[in-house]
Amino acid sequence: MKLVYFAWVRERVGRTDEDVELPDGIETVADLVRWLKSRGEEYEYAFENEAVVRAAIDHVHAKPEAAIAGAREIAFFPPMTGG
Amino acid sequence: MKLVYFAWVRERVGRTDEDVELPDGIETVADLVRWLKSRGEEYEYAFENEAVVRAAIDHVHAKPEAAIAGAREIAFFPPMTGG
Amino acid sequence: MTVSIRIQAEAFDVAAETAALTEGRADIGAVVAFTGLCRDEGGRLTALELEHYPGMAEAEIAHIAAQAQDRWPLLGLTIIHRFGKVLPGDPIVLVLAASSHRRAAFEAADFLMDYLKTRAPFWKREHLKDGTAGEWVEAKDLDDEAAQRWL
Amino acid sequence: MTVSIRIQAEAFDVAAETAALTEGRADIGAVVAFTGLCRDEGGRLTALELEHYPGMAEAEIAHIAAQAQDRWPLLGLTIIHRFGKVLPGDPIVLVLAASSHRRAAFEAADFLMDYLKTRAPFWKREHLKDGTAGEWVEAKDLDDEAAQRWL
Repeated sequence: MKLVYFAWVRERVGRTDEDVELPDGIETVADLVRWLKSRGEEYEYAFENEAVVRAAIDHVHAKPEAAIAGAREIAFFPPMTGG
Repeated sequence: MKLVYFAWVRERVGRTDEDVELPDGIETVADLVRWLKSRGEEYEYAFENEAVVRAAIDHVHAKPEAAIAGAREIAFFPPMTGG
Repeated sequence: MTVSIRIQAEAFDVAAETAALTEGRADIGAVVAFTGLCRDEGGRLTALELEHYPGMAEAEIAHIAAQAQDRWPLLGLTIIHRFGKVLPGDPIVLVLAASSHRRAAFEAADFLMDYLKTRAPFWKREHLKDGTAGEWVEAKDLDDEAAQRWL
Repeated sequence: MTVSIRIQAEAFDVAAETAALTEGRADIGAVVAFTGLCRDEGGRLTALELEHYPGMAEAEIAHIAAQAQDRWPLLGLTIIHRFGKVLPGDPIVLVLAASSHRRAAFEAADFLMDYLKTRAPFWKREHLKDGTAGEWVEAKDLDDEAAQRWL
Protein backbone atom coordinates (compact mmCIF):
# COMPACT_ATOMS: atom_id res chain seq x y z
CA MET A 1 0.00 0.00 0.00
CA LYS A 2 1.29 3.45 -0.91
CA LEU A 3 1.20 6.25 1.65
CA VAL A 4 1.63 9.89 0.61
CA TYR A 5 2.08 12.95 2.81
CA PHE A 6 1.54 16.65 2.18
CA ALA A 7 2.46 20.04 3.66
CA TRP A 8 3.55 19.95 7.31
CA VAL A 9 2.55 16.29 7.68
CA ARG A 10 5.08 15.55 4.91
CA GLU A 11 7.71 17.68 6.64
CA ARG A 12 7.21 16.03 10.01
CA VAL A 13 7.25 12.49 8.59
CA GLY A 14 10.32 13.47 6.58
CA ARG A 15 9.24 11.93 3.28
CA THR A 16 6.75 12.51 0.47
CA ASP A 17 5.65 8.88 0.15
CA GLU A 18 6.44 5.31 1.05
CA ASP A 19 5.26 1.76 0.38
CA VAL A 20 4.19 -0.19 3.44
CA GLU A 21 3.23 -3.78 4.21
CA LEU A 22 0.53 -3.64 6.83
CA PRO A 23 0.35 -6.22 9.62
CA ASP A 24 -2.94 -8.02 10.20
CA GLY A 25 -5.64 -6.15 12.10
CA ILE A 26 -5.18 -2.74 10.45
CA GLU A 27 -8.66 -2.21 9.08
CA THR A 28 -9.42 1.49 9.25
CA VAL A 29 -7.68 4.82 8.72
CA ALA A 30 -7.55 5.19 12.52
CA ASP A 31 -5.86 1.76 12.85
CA LEU A 32 -3.32 2.82 10.22
CA VAL A 33 -2.54 6.05 12.09
CA ARG A 34 -2.10 4.11 15.35
CA TRP A 35 0.29 1.69 13.62
CA LEU A 36 2.25 4.53 11.98
CA LYS A 37 2.69 6.26 15.35
CA SER A 38 4.30 3.06 16.69
CA ARG A 39 6.95 3.26 13.96
CA GLY A 40 8.93 6.22 15.28
CA GLU A 41 8.88 9.69 16.71
CA GLU A 42 8.60 11.41 13.30
CA TYR A 43 5.19 9.73 12.93
CA GLU A 44 4.29 10.47 16.53
CA TYR A 45 5.09 14.14 15.84
CA ALA A 46 3.13 14.23 12.56
CA PHE A 47 0.06 12.66 14.14
CA GLU A 48 0.40 14.19 17.62
CA ASN A 49 -3.02 15.76 17.17
CA GLU A 50 -4.89 13.02 15.31
CA ALA A 51 -8.08 15.07 15.06
CA VAL A 52 -6.30 17.66 12.90
CA VAL A 53 -4.70 15.42 10.28
CA ARG A 54 -6.99 14.56 7.35
CA ALA A 55 -6.90 11.44 5.21
CA ALA A 56 -7.90 10.46 1.68
CA ILE A 57 -8.27 6.96 0.26
CA ASP A 58 -7.55 6.76 -3.47
CA HIS A 59 -8.11 10.52 -3.90
CA VAL A 60 -11.35 10.64 -1.90
CA HIS A 61 -11.67 12.27 1.55
CA ALA A 62 -11.97 9.60 4.24
CA LYS A 63 -12.91 9.62 7.93
CA PRO A 64 -10.88 7.82 10.65
CA GLU A 65 -13.42 4.97 10.72
CA ALA A 66 -13.21 4.39 6.91
CA ALA A 67 -12.12 0.87 5.89
CA ILE A 68 -8.82 0.73 4.02
CA ALA A 69 -9.16 -2.75 2.52
CA GLY A 70 -8.31 -2.65 -1.19
CA ALA A 71 -6.90 0.89 -1.09
CA ARG A 72 -3.98 1.60 -3.40
CA GLU A 73 -2.99 5.01 -2.06
CA ILE A 74 -3.71 6.61 1.29
CA ALA A 75 -2.84 10.27 1.84
CA PHE A 76 -2.39 12.26 5.05
CA PHE A 77 -2.40 16.05 5.13
CA PRO A 78 -3.37 19.09 7.21
CA PRO A 79 -6.72 20.88 6.73
CA MET A 80 -6.81 22.41 3.24
CA THR A 81 -5.92 26.08 2.74
CA GLY A 82 -6.30 26.58 -0.99
CA GLY A 83 -8.66 28.89 -2.82
CA MET B 1 -41.88 73.01 -12.22
CA LYS B 2 -40.47 70.55 -14.74
CA LEU B 3 -42.08 67.15 -15.18
CA VAL B 4 -40.26 64.33 -16.98
CA TYR B 5 -41.58 60.94 -18.09
CA PHE B 6 -39.88 57.65 -18.94
CA ALA B 7 -40.58 54.34 -20.68
CA TRP B 8 -44.29 53.49 -21.06
CA VAL B 9 -45.35 56.41 -18.85
CA ARG B 10 -43.62 58.69 -21.40
CA GLU B 11 -45.34 56.90 -24.28
CA ARG B 12 -48.79 57.11 -22.70
CA VAL B 13 -48.42 60.81 -21.75
CA GLY B 14 -47.08 61.42 -25.25
CA ARG B 15 -44.17 63.65 -24.30
CA THR B 16 -40.75 63.39 -22.64
CA ASP B 17 -41.13 66.47 -20.45
CA GLU B 18 -43.13 69.63 -19.81
CA ASP B 19 -43.16 72.74 -17.63
CA VAL B 20 -46.22 73.17 -15.48
CA GLU B 21 -47.64 75.87 -13.22
CA LEU B 22 -49.34 74.13 -10.34
CA PRO B 23 -52.55 75.49 -8.82
CA ASP B 24 -52.69 76.02 -5.07
CA GLY B 25 -53.27 72.97 -2.91
CA ILE B 26 -50.96 70.57 -4.76
CA GLU B 27 -48.63 69.62 -1.95
CA THR B 28 -47.59 66.01 -2.45
CA VAL B 29 -46.68 63.64 -5.28
CA ALA B 30 -50.14 62.07 -4.91
CA ASP B 31 -51.78 65.52 -5.25
CA LEU B 32 -49.75 66.12 -8.40
CA VAL B 33 -50.82 62.79 -9.91
CA ARG B 34 -54.49 63.57 -9.14
CA TRP B 35 -54.16 66.98 -10.80
CA LEU B 36 -52.38 65.50 -13.88
CA LYS B 37 -55.17 62.92 -14.31
CA SER B 38 -57.66 65.80 -14.50
CA ARG B 39 -55.80 67.27 -17.47
CA GLY B 40 -56.71 64.68 -20.10
CA GLU B 41 -57.12 61.06 -20.98
CA GLU B 42 -53.44 60.57 -21.87
CA TYR B 43 -52.64 61.28 -18.21
CA GLU B 44 -55.54 59.16 -17.02
CA TYR B 45 -54.14 56.30 -19.12
CA ALA B 46 -50.55 56.79 -17.89
CA PHE B 47 -51.63 56.85 -14.25
CA GLU B 48 -54.53 54.38 -14.50
CA ASN B 49 -52.81 52.20 -11.94
CA GLU B 50 -51.31 54.79 -9.59
CA ALA B 51 -49.71 52.17 -7.36
CA VAL B 52 -47.51 51.05 -10.25
CA VAL B 53 -46.09 54.38 -11.40
CA ARG B 54 -43.01 55.50 -9.47
CA ALA B 55 -41.87 59.07 -8.86
CA ALA B 56 -38.60 60.87 -8.17
CA ILE B 57 -38.11 64.41 -6.89
CA ASP B 58 -34.88 66.02 -8.11
CA HIS B 59 -33.37 62.62 -8.93
CA VAL B 60 -34.32 60.98 -5.63
CA HIS B 61 -37.00 58.26 -5.33
CA ALA B 62 -40.14 59.70 -3.70
CA LYS B 63 -43.29 58.17 -2.22
CA PRO B 64 -46.83 59.43 -3.01
CA GLU B 65 -46.97 61.29 0.31
CA ALA B 66 -43.67 63.14 -0.32
CA ALA B 67 -43.93 66.96 -0.32
CA ILE B 68 -43.10 68.61 -3.63
CA ALA B 69 -42.56 72.18 -2.39
CA GLY B 70 -39.31 73.57 -3.82
CA ALA B 71 -38.84 70.70 -6.30
CA ARG B 72 -37.28 71.63 -9.64
CA GLU B 73 -37.88 68.37 -11.52
CA ILE B 74 -40.35 65.61 -10.82
CA ALA B 75 -40.12 62.36 -12.78
CA PHE B 76 -42.68 59.61 -13.34
CA PHE B 77 -41.75 56.15 -14.58
CA PRO B 78 -42.61 52.44 -14.39
CA PRO B 79 -40.81 50.08 -11.98
CA MET B 80 -37.17 49.85 -12.97
CA THR B 81 -35.94 46.95 -15.13
CA GLY B 82 -32.23 47.66 -15.55
CA GLY B 83 -29.29 45.57 -14.43
CA MET C 1 -10.81 53.33 -2.03
CA THR C 2 -11.34 53.55 -5.79
CA VAL C 3 -14.95 53.96 -6.90
CA SER C 4 -15.72 54.22 -10.58
CA ILE C 5 -19.30 54.65 -11.83
CA ARG C 6 -20.12 55.01 -15.50
CA ILE C 7 -23.32 55.15 -17.52
CA GLN C 8 -22.44 54.69 -21.16
CA ALA C 9 -23.68 53.50 -24.56
CA GLU C 10 -20.41 51.69 -25.36
CA ALA C 11 -19.51 48.15 -24.38
CA PHE C 12 -16.98 47.66 -21.59
CA ASP C 13 -13.85 45.58 -21.12
CA VAL C 14 -14.04 43.52 -17.92
CA ALA C 15 -10.31 42.67 -18.00
CA ALA C 16 -9.26 46.32 -18.31
CA GLU C 17 -11.68 47.34 -15.55
CA THR C 18 -10.36 44.62 -13.25
CA ALA C 19 -6.76 45.58 -13.98
CA ALA C 20 -7.54 49.23 -13.21
CA LEU C 21 -8.92 48.15 -9.83
CA THR C 22 -6.18 45.70 -8.81
CA GLU C 23 -2.92 46.69 -10.52
CA GLY C 24 -0.04 47.62 -8.26
CA ARG C 25 -1.90 46.54 -5.13
CA ALA C 26 -1.13 43.66 -2.78
CA ASP C 27 -3.95 44.13 -0.27
CA ILE C 28 -6.82 42.84 -2.45
CA GLY C 29 -7.49 39.15 -1.88
CA ALA C 30 -10.81 38.77 -3.69
CA VAL C 31 -12.49 40.29 -6.73
CA VAL C 32 -16.04 39.40 -7.70
CA ALA C 33 -17.07 40.48 -11.18
CA PHE C 34 -20.72 40.27 -12.15
CA THR C 35 -21.55 40.67 -15.83
CA GLY C 36 -25.16 40.90 -16.97
CA LEU C 37 -25.70 39.97 -20.61
CA CYS C 38 -28.52 40.42 -23.13
CA ARG C 39 -30.37 37.13 -23.75
CA ASP C 40 -32.33 36.38 -26.92
CA GLU C 41 -35.04 34.58 -24.90
CA GLY C 42 -34.93 31.42 -26.98
CA GLY C 43 -34.54 33.33 -30.25
CA ARG C 44 -37.53 35.63 -29.68
CA LEU C 45 -35.47 38.85 -29.41
CA THR C 46 -33.13 40.65 -31.81
CA ALA C 47 -32.17 43.32 -29.27
CA LEU C 48 -32.98 45.06 -26.02
CA GLU C 49 -33.21 48.82 -25.84
CA LEU C 50 -32.33 50.44 -22.55
CA GLU C 51 -33.84 53.80 -21.68
CA HIS C 52 -32.43 55.64 -18.67
CA TYR C 53 -32.92 58.83 -16.69
CA PRO C 54 -29.69 60.82 -17.16
CA GLY C 55 -28.60 62.51 -13.98
CA MET C 56 -30.71 60.35 -11.71
CA ALA C 57 -29.04 57.16 -12.97
CA GLU C 58 -25.61 58.43 -11.90
CA ALA C 59 -26.94 59.84 -8.61
CA GLU C 60 -28.85 56.70 -7.68
CA ILE C 61 -25.94 54.36 -8.51
CA ALA C 62 -23.58 56.57 -6.48
CA HIS C 63 -26.05 56.31 -3.61
CA ILE C 64 -26.21 52.50 -3.92
CA ALA C 65 -22.39 52.32 -4.09
CA ALA C 66 -22.09 54.43 -0.93
CA GLN C 67 -24.42 52.04 0.88
CA ALA C 68 -22.26 49.08 -0.17
CA GLN C 69 -19.14 50.85 1.10
CA ASP C 70 -20.84 51.49 4.44
CA ARG C 71 -21.78 47.85 4.81
CA TRP C 72 -18.66 46.02 3.63
CA PRO C 73 -14.89 46.70 3.92
CA LEU C 74 -14.34 47.22 0.19
CA LEU C 75 -11.04 48.13 -1.42
CA GLY C 76 -12.44 48.97 -4.85
CA LEU C 77 -15.74 49.23 -6.67
CA THR C 78 -16.61 49.63 -10.33
CA ILE C 79 -20.15 49.88 -11.69
CA ILE C 80 -20.86 50.30 -15.39
CA HIS C 81 -24.38 50.33 -16.84
CA ARG C 82 -25.05 50.68 -20.55
CA PHE C 83 -27.97 52.38 -22.25
CA GLY C 84 -29.24 52.28 -25.84
CA LYS C 85 -29.55 49.22 -28.02
CA VAL C 86 -27.77 46.01 -27.01
CA LEU C 87 -27.68 42.76 -28.96
CA PRO C 88 -28.07 39.22 -27.63
CA GLY C 89 -24.77 38.14 -26.09
CA ASP C 90 -23.73 41.76 -25.41
CA PRO C 91 -22.87 42.88 -21.88
CA ILE C 92 -25.32 45.29 -20.21
CA VAL C 93 -24.02 45.79 -16.71
CA LEU C 94 -20.79 45.22 -14.82
CA VAL C 95 -20.26 45.23 -11.07
CA LEU C 96 -16.74 44.70 -9.73
CA ALA C 97 -16.21 44.47 -5.99
CA ALA C 98 -12.73 44.09 -4.47
CA SER C 99 -11.93 43.32 -0.85
CA SER C 100 -9.31 41.61 1.32
CA HIS C 101 -11.57 38.59 1.76
CA ARG C 102 -14.11 36.84 -0.40
CA ARG C 103 -17.23 37.16 1.75
CA ALA C 104 -17.33 40.97 1.52
CA ALA C 105 -16.67 40.92 -2.24
CA PHE C 106 -19.43 38.35 -2.90
CA GLU C 107 -22.02 40.01 -0.68
CA ALA C 108 -21.32 43.53 -1.96
CA ALA C 109 -21.61 42.48 -5.62
CA ASP C 110 -24.81 40.55 -4.90
CA PHE C 111 -26.30 43.51 -2.98
CA LEU C 112 -25.31 45.98 -5.69
CA MET C 113 -26.98 43.92 -8.42
CA ASP C 114 -30.21 43.54 -6.40
CA TYR C 115 -30.30 47.29 -5.80
CA LEU C 116 -29.35 48.22 -9.37
CA LYS C 117 -32.19 46.04 -10.65
CA THR C 118 -34.83 47.58 -8.41
CA ARG C 119 -33.65 51.19 -7.84
CA ALA C 120 -31.49 52.40 -10.73
CA PRO C 121 -33.66 54.25 -13.32
CA PHE C 122 -33.27 52.03 -16.37
CA TRP C 123 -36.03 50.43 -18.42
CA LYS C 124 -35.68 47.64 -20.97
CA ARG C 125 -37.79 47.30 -24.10
CA GLU C 126 -37.74 44.21 -26.30
CA HIS C 127 -37.06 44.26 -30.04
CA LEU C 128 -38.66 41.26 -31.67
CA LYS C 129 -37.43 38.93 -34.39
CA ASP C 130 -40.29 40.00 -36.71
CA GLY C 131 -38.89 43.54 -36.79
CA THR C 132 -41.46 45.13 -34.48
CA ALA C 133 -40.81 46.86 -31.20
CA GLY C 134 -41.99 44.55 -28.46
CA GLU C 135 -43.15 45.19 -24.92
CA TRP C 136 -41.44 47.00 -22.12
CA VAL C 137 -39.93 44.34 -19.86
CA GLU C 138 -42.00 43.97 -16.69
CA ALA C 139 -40.38 44.28 -13.30
CA LYS C 140 -40.20 40.99 -11.42
CA ASP C 141 -41.54 40.43 -7.92
CA LEU C 142 -38.53 38.14 -7.52
CA ASP C 143 -36.20 41.12 -7.92
CA ASP C 144 -38.06 43.05 -5.22
CA GLU C 145 -37.85 40.06 -2.91
CA ALA C 146 -34.14 39.73 -3.62
CA ALA C 147 -33.58 43.39 -2.75
CA GLN C 148 -35.50 42.96 0.49
CA ARG C 149 -33.00 40.37 1.73
CA TRP C 150 -30.66 43.26 2.54
CA LEU C 151 -33.03 45.29 4.74
CA MET D 1 -22.91 22.65 -20.59
CA THR D 2 -19.24 23.60 -20.78
CA VAL D 3 -17.15 22.62 -17.75
CA SER D 4 -13.47 23.43 -17.72
CA ILE D 5 -11.27 22.48 -14.76
CA ARG D 6 -7.55 23.18 -14.69
CA ILE D 7 -4.79 22.85 -12.11
CA GLN D 8 -1.77 24.75 -13.37
CA ALA D 9 1.37 26.64 -12.37
CA GLU D 10 0.79 29.41 -14.91
CA ALA D 11 -1.31 32.53 -14.41
CA PHE D 12 -4.69 32.71 -16.14
CA ASP D 13 -6.51 35.27 -18.25
CA VAL D 14 -9.98 35.99 -16.87
CA ALA D 15 -11.09 37.78 -20.05
CA ALA D 16 -10.10 34.87 -22.30
CA GLU D 17 -11.76 32.37 -19.96
CA THR D 18 -14.97 34.41 -19.88
CA ALA D 19 -14.97 34.76 -23.67
CA ALA D 20 -14.51 31.00 -24.04
CA LEU D 21 -17.56 30.48 -21.85
CA THR D 22 -19.89 33.06 -23.41
CA GLU D 23 -18.86 33.62 -27.03
CA GLY D 24 -21.46 32.82 -29.64
CA ARG D 25 -24.18 32.23 -27.03
CA ALA D 26 -27.34 34.24 -26.39
CA ASP D 27 -28.81 32.21 -23.53
CA ILE D 28 -26.38 33.33 -20.81
CA GLY D 29 -27.75 36.27 -18.83
CA ALA D 30 -25.30 36.34 -15.93
CA VAL D 31 -21.64 35.54 -15.39
CA VAL D 32 -20.05 35.71 -11.95
CA ALA D 33 -16.25 35.66 -11.94
CA PHE D 34 -14.47 35.19 -8.65
CA THR D 35 -10.71 35.83 -8.62
CA GLY D 36 -8.68 35.04 -5.51
CA LEU D 37 -5.39 36.96 -5.31
CA CYS D 38 -2.21 36.66 -3.26
CA ARG D 39 -2.02 39.34 -0.53
CA ASP D 40 1.25 40.56 1.02
CA GLU D 41 -0.39 40.78 4.48
CA GLY D 42 0.65 44.34 5.10
CA GLY D 43 4.10 43.87 3.55
CA ARG D 44 4.96 40.79 5.64
CA LEU D 45 5.04 38.35 2.69
CA THR D 46 7.12 38.15 -0.47
CA ALA D 47 5.24 35.14 -1.86
CA LEU D 48 2.91 32.25 -1.15
CA GLU D 49 3.81 28.73 -2.18
CA LEU D 50 0.96 26.39 -2.99
CA GLU D 51 1.45 22.66 -2.57
CA HIS D 52 -1.21 20.38 -4.02
CA TYR D 53 -2.05 16.69 -4.31
CA PRO D 54 -1.94 15.92 -8.04
CA GLY D 55 -4.73 13.61 -9.12
CA MET D 56 -6.86 14.22 -6.05
CA ALA D 57 -6.98 17.99 -6.75
CA GLU D 58 -8.53 17.39 -10.18
CA ALA D 59 -10.86 14.66 -8.87
CA GLU D 60 -12.06 16.68 -5.89
CA ILE D 61 -12.67 19.84 -7.95
CA ALA D 62 -14.57 17.79 -10.55
CA HIS D 63 -16.68 16.40 -7.69
CA ILE D 64 -17.37 19.90 -6.31
CA ALA D 65 -18.25 21.13 -9.83
CA ALA D 66 -20.69 18.26 -10.30
CA GLN D 67 -22.41 19.18 -7.03
CA ALA D 68 -22.78 22.78 -8.21
CA GLN D 69 -24.30 21.58 -11.50
CA ASP D 70 -26.78 19.43 -9.58
CA ARG D 71 -27.87 22.34 -7.40
CA TRP D 72 -28.07 25.23 -9.92
CA PRO D 73 -29.15 25.51 -13.57
CA LEU D 74 -25.70 26.45 -14.87
CA LEU D 75 -24.82 27.07 -18.51
CA GLY D 76 -21.06 27.09 -18.05
CA LEU D 77 -18.43 26.60 -15.38
CA THR D 78 -14.69 27.23 -15.30
CA ILE D 79 -12.45 26.51 -12.33
CA ILE D 80 -8.72 27.18 -12.42
CA HIS D 81 -6.44 26.70 -9.40
CA ARG D 82 -2.74 27.46 -9.49
CA PHE D 83 0.05 25.72 -7.64
CA GLY D 84 3.68 26.68 -7.02
CA LYS D 85 4.97 30.11 -6.06
CA VAL D 86 2.71 33.13 -6.47
CA LEU D 87 3.64 36.75 -5.77
CA PRO D 88 1.54 39.38 -4.00
CA GLY D 89 -1.03 40.72 -6.44
CA ASP D 90 -0.97 37.52 -8.51
CA PRO D 91 -4.17 35.54 -9.10
CA ILE D 92 -4.43 32.14 -7.38
CA VAL D 93 -7.89 30.86 -8.18
CA LEU D 94 -10.64 31.60 -10.70
CA VAL D 95 -14.26 30.46 -10.56
CA LEU D 96 -16.55 31.44 -13.43
CA ALA D 97 -20.23 30.52 -13.24
CA ALA D 98 -22.64 31.29 -16.09
CA SER D 99 -26.42 30.98 -15.96
CA SER D 100 -29.57 32.51 -17.45
CA HIS D 101 -30.18 34.47 -14.27
CA ARG D 102 -27.98 36.09 -11.69
CA ARG D 103 -29.09 34.23 -8.54
CA ALA D 104 -27.82 30.84 -9.78
CA ALA D 105 -24.53 32.33 -10.97
CA PHE D 106 -23.89 34.14 -7.67
CA GLU D 107 -24.82 31.20 -5.47
CA ALA D 108 -22.86 28.64 -7.51
CA ALA D 109 -19.68 30.76 -7.49
CA ASP D 110 -20.03 31.39 -3.75
CA PHE D 111 -20.63 27.68 -3.05
CA LEU D 112 -17.71 26.62 -5.26
CA MET D 113 -15.31 28.94 -3.46
CA ASP D 114 -16.43 27.75 -0.01
CA TYR D 115 -15.96 24.13 -1.08
CA LEU D 116 -12.65 24.75 -2.86
CA LYS D 117 -11.31 26.40 0.31
CA THR D 118 -12.28 23.54 2.60
CA ARG D 119 -12.14 20.40 0.39
CA ALA D 120 -9.68 20.87 -2.49
CA PRO D 121 -6.24 19.49 -1.53
CA PHE D 122 -4.10 22.63 -1.64
CA TRP D 123 -1.90 24.03 1.12
CA LYS D 124 -0.37 27.50 1.32
CA ARG D 125 2.97 28.32 2.89
CA GLU D 126 4.18 31.84 3.51
CA HIS D 127 7.48 33.25 2.25
CA LEU D 128 8.62 36.09 4.49
CA LYS D 129 10.20 39.42 3.66
CA ASP D 130 13.38 38.49 5.57
CA GLY D 131 14.03 35.68 3.08
CA THR D 132 13.00 32.78 5.32
CA ALA D 133 10.24 30.28 4.67
CA GLY D 134 7.36 31.13 6.99
CA GLU D 135 4.58 29.05 8.43
CA TRP D 136 2.01 26.93 6.68
CA VAL D 137 -1.20 28.96 6.54
CA GLU D 138 -3.69 27.70 9.11
CA ALA D 139 -7.19 26.70 8.06
CA LYS D 140 -9.84 29.09 9.31
CA ASP D 141 -12.90 28.06 11.31
CA LEU D 142 -14.66 30.80 9.34
CA ASP D 143 -14.11 28.85 6.12
CA ASP D 144 -15.61 25.69 7.64
CA GLU D 145 -18.60 27.67 8.84
CA ALA D 146 -19.01 29.21 5.39
CA ALA D 147 -18.97 25.76 3.79
CA GLN D 148 -21.58 24.53 6.25
CA ARG D 149 -24.08 27.12 4.99
CA TRP D 150 -24.66 24.85 1.97
CA LEU D 151 -25.51 21.65 3.86
